[in-house]
Amino acid sequence: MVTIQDFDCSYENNWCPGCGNFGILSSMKEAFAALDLPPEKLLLISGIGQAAKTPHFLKCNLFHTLHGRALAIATGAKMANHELTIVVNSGDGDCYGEGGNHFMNAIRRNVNLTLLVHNNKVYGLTKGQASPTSDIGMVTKTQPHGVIAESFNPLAIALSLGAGFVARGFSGGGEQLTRLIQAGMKHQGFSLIDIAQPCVSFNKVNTHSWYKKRVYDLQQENHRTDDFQKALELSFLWGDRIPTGILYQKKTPSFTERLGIEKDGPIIRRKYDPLKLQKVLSAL
Amino acid sequence: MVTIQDFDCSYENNWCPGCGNFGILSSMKEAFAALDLPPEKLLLISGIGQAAKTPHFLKCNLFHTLHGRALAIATGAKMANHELTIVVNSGDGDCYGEGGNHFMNAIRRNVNLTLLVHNNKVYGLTKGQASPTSDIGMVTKTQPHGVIAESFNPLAIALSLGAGFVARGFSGGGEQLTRLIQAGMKHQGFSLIDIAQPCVSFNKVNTHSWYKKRVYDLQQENHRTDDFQKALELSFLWGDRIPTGILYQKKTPSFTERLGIEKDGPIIRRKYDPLKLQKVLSAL
Amino acid sequence: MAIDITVKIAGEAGQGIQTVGDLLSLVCQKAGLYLMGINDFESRIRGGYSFFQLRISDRPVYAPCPEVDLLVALNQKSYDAYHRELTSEGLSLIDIQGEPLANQVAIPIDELAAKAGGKIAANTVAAGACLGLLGAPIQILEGILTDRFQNKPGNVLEMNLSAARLGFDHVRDIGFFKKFKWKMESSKGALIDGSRAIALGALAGDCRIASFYPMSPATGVMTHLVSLADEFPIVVEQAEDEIAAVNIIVGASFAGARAMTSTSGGGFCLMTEGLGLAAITETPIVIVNAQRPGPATGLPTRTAQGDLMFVINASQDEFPRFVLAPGTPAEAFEITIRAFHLSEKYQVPAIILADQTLNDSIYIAEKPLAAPQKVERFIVDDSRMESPSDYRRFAVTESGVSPRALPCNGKALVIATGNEHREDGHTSEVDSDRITMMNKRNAKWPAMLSEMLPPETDHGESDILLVGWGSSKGAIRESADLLRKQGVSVGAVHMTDLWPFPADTVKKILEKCNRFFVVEQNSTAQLGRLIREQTGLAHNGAILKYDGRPFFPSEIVDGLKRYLS
Amino acid sequence: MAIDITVKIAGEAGQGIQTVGDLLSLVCQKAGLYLMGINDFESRIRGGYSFFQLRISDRPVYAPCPEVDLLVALNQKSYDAYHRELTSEGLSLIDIQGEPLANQVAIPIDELAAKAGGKIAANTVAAGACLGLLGAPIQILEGILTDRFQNKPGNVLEMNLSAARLGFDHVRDIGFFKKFKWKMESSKGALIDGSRAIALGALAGDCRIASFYPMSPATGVMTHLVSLADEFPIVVEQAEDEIAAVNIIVGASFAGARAMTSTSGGGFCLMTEGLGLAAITETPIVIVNAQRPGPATGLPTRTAQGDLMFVINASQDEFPRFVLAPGTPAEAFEITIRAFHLSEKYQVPAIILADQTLNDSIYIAEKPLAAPQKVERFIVDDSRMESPSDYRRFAVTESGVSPRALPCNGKALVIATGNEHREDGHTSEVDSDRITMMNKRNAKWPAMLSEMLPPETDHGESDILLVGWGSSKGAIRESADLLRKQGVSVGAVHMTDLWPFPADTVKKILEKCNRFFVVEQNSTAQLGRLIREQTGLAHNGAILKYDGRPFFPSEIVDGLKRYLS
Ligand SMILES: Cc1ncc(C[n+]2csc(CCOP(=O)(O)OP(=O)(O)O)c2C)c(N)n1
Ligand SMILES: Cc1ncc(C[n+]2csc(CCOP(=O)(O)OP(=O)(O)O)c2C)c(N)n1
Ligand code: SF4
Ligand code: SF4
Ligand SMILES: [Mg+2]
Ligand SMILES: [Mg+2]
Repeated sequence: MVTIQDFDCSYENNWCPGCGNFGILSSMKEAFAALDLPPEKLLLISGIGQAAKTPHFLKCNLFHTLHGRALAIATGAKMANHELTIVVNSGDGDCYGEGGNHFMNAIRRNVNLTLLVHNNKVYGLTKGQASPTSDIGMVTKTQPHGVIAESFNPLAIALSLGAGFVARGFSGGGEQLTRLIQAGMKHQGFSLIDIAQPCVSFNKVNTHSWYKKRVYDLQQENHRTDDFQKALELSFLWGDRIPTGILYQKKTPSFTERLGIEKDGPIIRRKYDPLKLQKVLSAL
Repeated sequence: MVTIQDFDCSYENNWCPGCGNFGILSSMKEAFAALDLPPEKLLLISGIGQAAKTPHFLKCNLFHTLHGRALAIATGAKMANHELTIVVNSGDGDCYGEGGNHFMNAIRRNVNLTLLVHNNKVYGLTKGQASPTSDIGMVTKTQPHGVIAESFNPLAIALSLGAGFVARGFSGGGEQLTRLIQAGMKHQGFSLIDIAQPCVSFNKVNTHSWYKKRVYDLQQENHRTDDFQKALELSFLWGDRIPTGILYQKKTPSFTERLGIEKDGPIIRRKYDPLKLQKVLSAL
Repeated sequence: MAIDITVKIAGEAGQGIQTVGDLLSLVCQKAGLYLMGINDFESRIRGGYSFFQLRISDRPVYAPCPEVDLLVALNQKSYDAYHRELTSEGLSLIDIQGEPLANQVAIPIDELAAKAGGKIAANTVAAGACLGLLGAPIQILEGILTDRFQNKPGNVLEMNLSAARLGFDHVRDIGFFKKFKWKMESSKGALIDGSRAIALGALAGDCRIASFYPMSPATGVMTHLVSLADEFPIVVEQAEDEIAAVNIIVGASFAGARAMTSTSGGGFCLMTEGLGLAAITETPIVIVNAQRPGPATGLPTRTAQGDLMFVINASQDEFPRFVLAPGTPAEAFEITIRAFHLSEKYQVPAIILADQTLNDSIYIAEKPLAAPQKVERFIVDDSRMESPSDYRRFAVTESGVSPRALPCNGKALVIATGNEHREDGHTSEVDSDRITMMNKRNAKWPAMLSEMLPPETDHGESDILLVGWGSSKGAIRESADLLRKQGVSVGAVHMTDLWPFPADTVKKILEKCNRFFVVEQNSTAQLGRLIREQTGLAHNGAILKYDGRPFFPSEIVDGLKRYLS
Repeated sequence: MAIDITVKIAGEAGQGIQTVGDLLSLVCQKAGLYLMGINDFESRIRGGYSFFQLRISDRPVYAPCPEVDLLVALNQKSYDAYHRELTSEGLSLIDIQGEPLANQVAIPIDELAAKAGGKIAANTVAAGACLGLLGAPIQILEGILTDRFQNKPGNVLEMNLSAARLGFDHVRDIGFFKKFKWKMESSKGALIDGSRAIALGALAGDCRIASFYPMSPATGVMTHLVSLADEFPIVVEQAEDEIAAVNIIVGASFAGARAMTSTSGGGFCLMTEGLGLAAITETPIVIVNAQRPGPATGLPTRTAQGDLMFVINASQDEFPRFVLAPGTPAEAFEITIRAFHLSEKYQVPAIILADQTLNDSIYIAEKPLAAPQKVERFIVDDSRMESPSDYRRFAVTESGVSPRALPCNGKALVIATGNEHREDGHTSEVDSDRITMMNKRNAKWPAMLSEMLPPETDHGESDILLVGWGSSKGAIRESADLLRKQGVSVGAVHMTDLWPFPADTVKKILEKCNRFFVVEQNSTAQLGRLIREQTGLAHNGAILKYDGRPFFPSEIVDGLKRYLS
C-alpha cells in the first residue's frame, strides 16, 4: 500500500506561504496514494513557472523542462514507452501562453497523460504579468490600464479539439480535487484538469475567498458527463457561479493506441535486428 | 473607381493548374474592387506556403513573411499604423499548425484585420503531408496509415476565443466568397474566413466536386449571425452538409481601439519630443 | 584616500530589501557620492536568500566589492549566511532580542516601526538606522521621504518620517569606523540601472513599438517602458511568446515604427528565425538579449556572458548585423540610441547584449543622459521618387542600402518577402538574383564597420592588457588599477562594439602589449575566440567566472596573478 | 581515358523527370558504372523549370559536371533554357514536330507512349530512348521494369516494356559520340541519396523515435524513415512545429529511446532552445540540419553551407556538442550511426550538418553500407547500482559522464531539470553546484575530441591545399585532380568532424602546405573563420559560391586560378 508519506521529499519547497499550489500538491499525493502508485512508477513532467516546480516537491521521477514545452516532451516520452504513467504540471502561462500550440496538439493526438494546469490567472514566477487567462481589466505592472485581450478559455478549447476528459478543479477543493486527479489518471487518454488556484502574491482579484463563493461541484448536481453540448455551454460559465468537476468524458483510442505501438511492448524494449537491416542495405 | 484589372500584376503565378487558390485570388480582387480599395491602400501579409504566395500574384503592398508568423507580423504592423487595411493570406498548416499560437492570440486581441485561410487540408508546398485540418484517415506519404489526430476545427476554436467574425468560404464559391471577404473587411475587428480549397495535387479526398456536393450557404437559410450557441453548433458540422457563410458576427472594440491609440493618429505619425524626454532624464 | 563603504542588505524575498536599498542609494546620490549596487536574488517570490549590495564611495565606482562594512540583516539566517563577509571592524544591523555579538548592532526594527505607526514602515526604520550609522545627515532622507509620500493619503508621510528618525536615532551614538564627510555636494549623475537605461535609450532612439514575453533579467526593460508609455508615443505589448514578440516588432518596423524587443537566452533562441526575417527583408529591429546563465533555463536570476558567439552567428545563413554590449547604464543608454539609429540607417538588425548584472544593478551614470535634439530617419516617400510606381524596395545601390518606403504611404508599392527576391521585392529563385541580393546585403559591411567605436583602453601602453566586454567593465578596470598599484604593468581594454568586429583597431591595440588576457563570464573565453578568429591574435590566458555572480575586482587580480606566478 | 557522360533531363515540375532519372540511374548502377546525379527544382509543384543532371562514368564520380552530353528536354522551354550547356557533339532528345536542329534528336514521346498503351508511359519511352542513344543493352532496363511492375495489375508491365523498347528502337541507329562498353560488371555500390543514407544510418544507429515538421530539404530523411517504420522498431511522428519536434525527441530520449529530428535552418532556429535543454539535462539527441540558403525562407529547394558557425554556437551559454558534416551518402550513413553512438555515449546533442545537394543527390556509395552487428547502449539500471534509492542522475565523474538510468525502470528515481542543478537532479542556485555542473559537462570535451576523425586528405603533401566540408567534397577533390593534371601542386582536405574541432590535427595538416584556400558554399568562409579561431592559421583565400547551386569542379579550378594569377 502506497501512502501519502511515501511522497515526502527533503527538497525545500519554495512557494509563497498561502499559495494555492500547496493544495494541489496535497491532492496529487493523495491521488497517487489512492491509486497505489509508488514514486518509482510515476513520471512527472513540467514546464517552467511556479506550477512547474511542483515535481521537485514530492518524491517521483521527474523532468522539469522548458517554459511551455512540457506536453511536447511528455508526448515523446510516451511514444518511447507507452507504459509510463505521466502527469504534467503546468501553469496558465506555461500551458496556454508559451505552450499554446502544444496544448492544442496534445489534445488532438489524445496523448494518454494527465495534465494539471495550476491556473492562477497570472505569471507568478516572473512577478505578476498578465497571463492568457487573466480576466479583462486585471491591472498588473505590465498591464497598468488592465488586460485588454479576451481571456483564454481552456475548457472550451479542449472540448472544441475533441478532448475526452475535461475538468475544472479548485486548489482549495481538497478531496474533490483528489478525486478529479484520480479520475483523470484513470482515464485512458488525454485528461485536462484546469485548476483554479489563487496566487497570494500577484493575483489580488481571483483569491481563495473569491473562488470559495463561486465554485460548485458539477458531480453534486447530477451533471451528465457525456453531454457534449451541455459541457460546452458550461465551459463558458465564469462569474457568480463557476462549475468545477468533470465537464465531459468520452473514451476514444489514445495516441499510442492509434499509433498501433501498444501491442508489442514499449518501443524502448524492442530488439535491434542487424540482419533485417542488412537486407535493406544490400538491396540498394 | 477601382477595377479588378487594377490588381493585375506581371509576376508569374506558379500554382498548379486547377488549384482552388485561383478562385480565392479572383474573389479577393473582386472584393477589393467592390470596396474601392486601390492596390496602394492595401497591405497583404502572408506566411509561407502555397496560400501564402497569394500576395505576389496581385498588385498590392505585401509582406510575405515566415511560415506561421503572418498574424504576429500583422499585429505589429497594425500597432504601428492602425490605419492600414490588412488582409492576411495563410494556409491551414501555416495558420493552424506552425502558427497555432498566433492564431489564438490574434483572436484574443481582436486585431482589426481579415484573415483568409486557404484551407486545403494538406501541406501543399512541402508536397502533401497531413495538415492540422486533414481528416482522420487521410493517407499521405508521411501518414501512410492515415491521419490519427483529431482534425483541427478552426471555427469552433475561433468562437471559443471570442472571435467577432467567423465565416467559412469555399474557393469555388465565386460571388459568395467575394461577399464574405467584403464583409470580413468591413468588420471592425478580427475576421476569420476559413476557405475550403481543393488542392488538386495532394488532396484527393476533399476535391472540388466533393465540396460542391456538400456546401450550402447559411445566409440563404436565414441563419442568425448573432446566435452564438447556434454558431458553435454549426462549427462542428462537417460531413454530408458543410455550412458556408458567416456563422457569427459581433462587434467588440478592436485591439487598437482597446489600446487607446486610435485617437491621436497612427503611432508612426507622432512626434519625437526631446524636451519631454530630457525632463525624465534629468530627474534621475 | 578614497572612502569606500559596502553595505549589504540581506533578507528574504518579499522582505523589502529593495526599499531599504532605494532609500540608501537616493540619499547617497543626493549627497554627491558615487555608488554601485548589485541585486542578488533567487528564482522565487517569498523566502530564501536575497541581498542588495551597495558600494558607496567619494570616488567613482563601477564594480561591487566583496568585503562588507555594514550588513543589514533583515533576519537571523541572513546574518548567519553573510557575517563572514564583514570586515574586521564591520558591523551588522539586526533585529534581535538577546545580547548582540561583537559585530552586531541590535535594533528593534519592527518595534520602532510599530511605534512610528505601522509595521509597514520597517524598511524606513532600517534605512534610517543605516544612514545613522554611516553618519549621514537625516535631512536628506527626510527630503526623499517627503518627495515620495507627500501626496499619499493619511499619515503615510508622518509615519515614514518618524520611522526614519527612530531608526536613525537608535544608532546615532555608535561610532562607525568609516564615514563620509557628507559634504552635500550636488549629485554626480543619474542614479540608474541598466534596464531603465535601455528603456530610456529606446525612447531617446525614438522607439515606437515594443513587444516582449516576460523573462528574467529582460523584463525590467519593458516594465520601465510600460511605466513611460502614457507620456510618450510608444506602445508596449506583451506577446503570447517570444516568436510573436520578435515578429510583432518586425511587422511594426515594416510599417514604419522603430521597434524593439527584450529577452534572455531561451527567448532569444525562439527569436532567431525572426531575426533572419528582419535581415533578409532589411527591416530594422533592435533586440535586447539580457544574458543569464544557461544552458536552457539555467539560473534565471543570475548573470552571465555566454551568448556572444551565439548572437553573432544566430539564424541560418549569413547577414550583416550589429552586436553592441554596454558596460554601464550610461553606455547602455547611448548604445540603445545608437542601436536604433544604426539599425535603421543600414536596415539591419541590431542586438544589444546586456546581462543580469547590468540590468539589475544601480550605478551613478558617468555622464549626463541627454535626449538627442532630433532623430534622423531613413525613410523615403513618393515625393522623393522620380516615379513612385516604379519603386523597388530592394534596388541595388553601392552602399547596399536601398531607399526604404513604407506600405500604404503613397503610390509606391512596398513588396517584401522572407524568400530570396528580386529588386522589386518579389520572390526569385534565379541564381543571379540570389547573388545580387547576397552581395547587396553584404555590401553594407564596410560602412557598418566604420561606425564601430574602438575599444576603450585604460593604460593601453601597459605590458599586460586585460580585455573584456559588457558589465564586467568596472571590475576589470578596477582590477587593473589595483594591479598597477602593486607594480604590475596592467591596462584594461573594454569592447562595446563587437560586431562587425573592429579587427584592425583591436589588432593595433593588442599588438602593442606583451601579453593579453581575456576576462569573461563564460567558460570558453568567447571574446578570446572571436579575437583570434578576427585578428589571429591568441590570448595568453583567460580569467573566467561562470557561477552566475558578477566579478569582483579582486577575483580578477587573483586570476591574473595565477598566470603571472 | 575514362568515359564520362552527363545527361540532363529537364522539364516542368510534375512532368516525371524523377522517373526517367531513376530508371537511367538504376540501369547504370546495374551495369557497374559510377554515377552522381543532382536534382534542381523550384519551390512549386507544377510547371516552371526542373532538371535532374546525371553524370555517369566508368570511374568513380562524386560531383556534377556542367557540360551536358545528352539533354532530354521534356518540353521546348527546357531545350531553350539549357541547350547552351550541350557540348559540341552533344545531342538533345526532344518531342518536336518539325525539322530538328543539328543538336536535336526528335522523338515523338507521347505518340510512342500512346502506342505502348498510355500516355503515362511517356517517361519510360524517354528512358528507353536515352539508353538507346547511350548504347546500353535494353535488357537491363527490361529487368528493372520487370522488377518494378511485375506485381502491378493489368498490363502495366507490358505497357512499360513496350514503351521502353519503342523509345530505345527509335534512336538506336543514331551514333552517339560517347559510349560505355557496357561490360555488365557487377554493381559498384549502393545507389543512394543523402536523405536515404541518413534514414538508414538512423536505423543502423538504432533510432527508435523520430519527429519532424516538414521542411525542404530535410523532409526526405523522414519520408524514408516513414517508409521503413512498419518493418523496424521506430515510430515517426509529424509534429505541430519544430519546437514540438525537438522536444518530442528530448522526451523520447529521456524515456530511453534513441531519437532524432531533421529540419532546415528556420526550423533549426526554433529548435535551439530545445537543443539547450538536451544539453543541460544531458539527454542524447540527434538533429539533422539540412542546409539551404537563407536568411529566413531564402531559397527553399536549393543548397548552401551557411549554418556552420550557427550550429556550433547555437543556444544560450555553452555546452559540449558534436557537429558532423557528411560529404557523400556513404559518409552520411556512417556519420549518422556515429552521431547516435557518440551522442548517447557522452550524453550530449549531436548535430548532423547536411545540405540540399547531399540530401537530394544520388551517388554510388563508395563503400558497402553495413549494419552494425550490435548497438552498444550506455544505460544503467538498479542491477548495476549499489543502492538504487541513492541514485543521482548527475553524479560527478572524472569523465563528466554520469551513469544514466531511465525513469520508471526500477527503484532509482530519475530527476532532471532544465535549470542548473545538483547531482541528484534537483534545481540549485548555489554557486558551487553551478560550477560543479558546468565543469562536469565541460569535462567531456577531451574524450569527445579524441573521438573526432582527422580530416581526409588527398595529396596532402601539395604546395596548395583546398579545404572544404560537406557535400562539396567530390567537387573539391576533382578540382584538385584537374589542377594537378595542369601541373599545379594542389591537394584536398575534407573535414567531416567539425566540432569539437580537431585543432591539432588540422594545424599539422595545414602547416605543411604553402598556402591553403577554403572552398565553401557561403559568403564569409565560415570554415576559414573557424580554422583561424581554433588554430590561428589564416586561409590564403576563399573560393565561395552562394547561389544555391552545387559546386562544379571547374568552378573551383577557376576560383583558385584567380588567386594564382
Ligand atoms: C522561453 C522562456 N520564456 C520566458 C521564460 C520566463 N518565464 C518563466 S516562468 C514564466 C511564467 C510562468 O507563468 P505560469 O506558467 O502561469 O506559472 P506560475 O508561475 O504562475 O505558476 C515565464 C514567462 C522562460 N523561462 N522561458
Ligand atoms: C519554420 C519553417 N518550417 C517549415 C517550413 C516548410 N514549409 C513551407 S510551406 C509549409 C506548409 C504549408 O502548408 P499550408 O500552410 O497548409 O499551405 P499550402 O501550401 O497547403 O497552401 C511548410 C511546412 C518553413 N518554411 N519554415
Ligand atoms: S507567486 Fe503566486 S503562484 Fe507563485 S508561489 Fe507565490 S503565491 Fe504561489
Ligand atoms: S500543390 Fe495544391 S495548393 Fe499548391 S498550388 Fe498545387 S493544387 Fe494548389
Ligand atoms: Mg500562472
Ligand atoms: Mg494547406
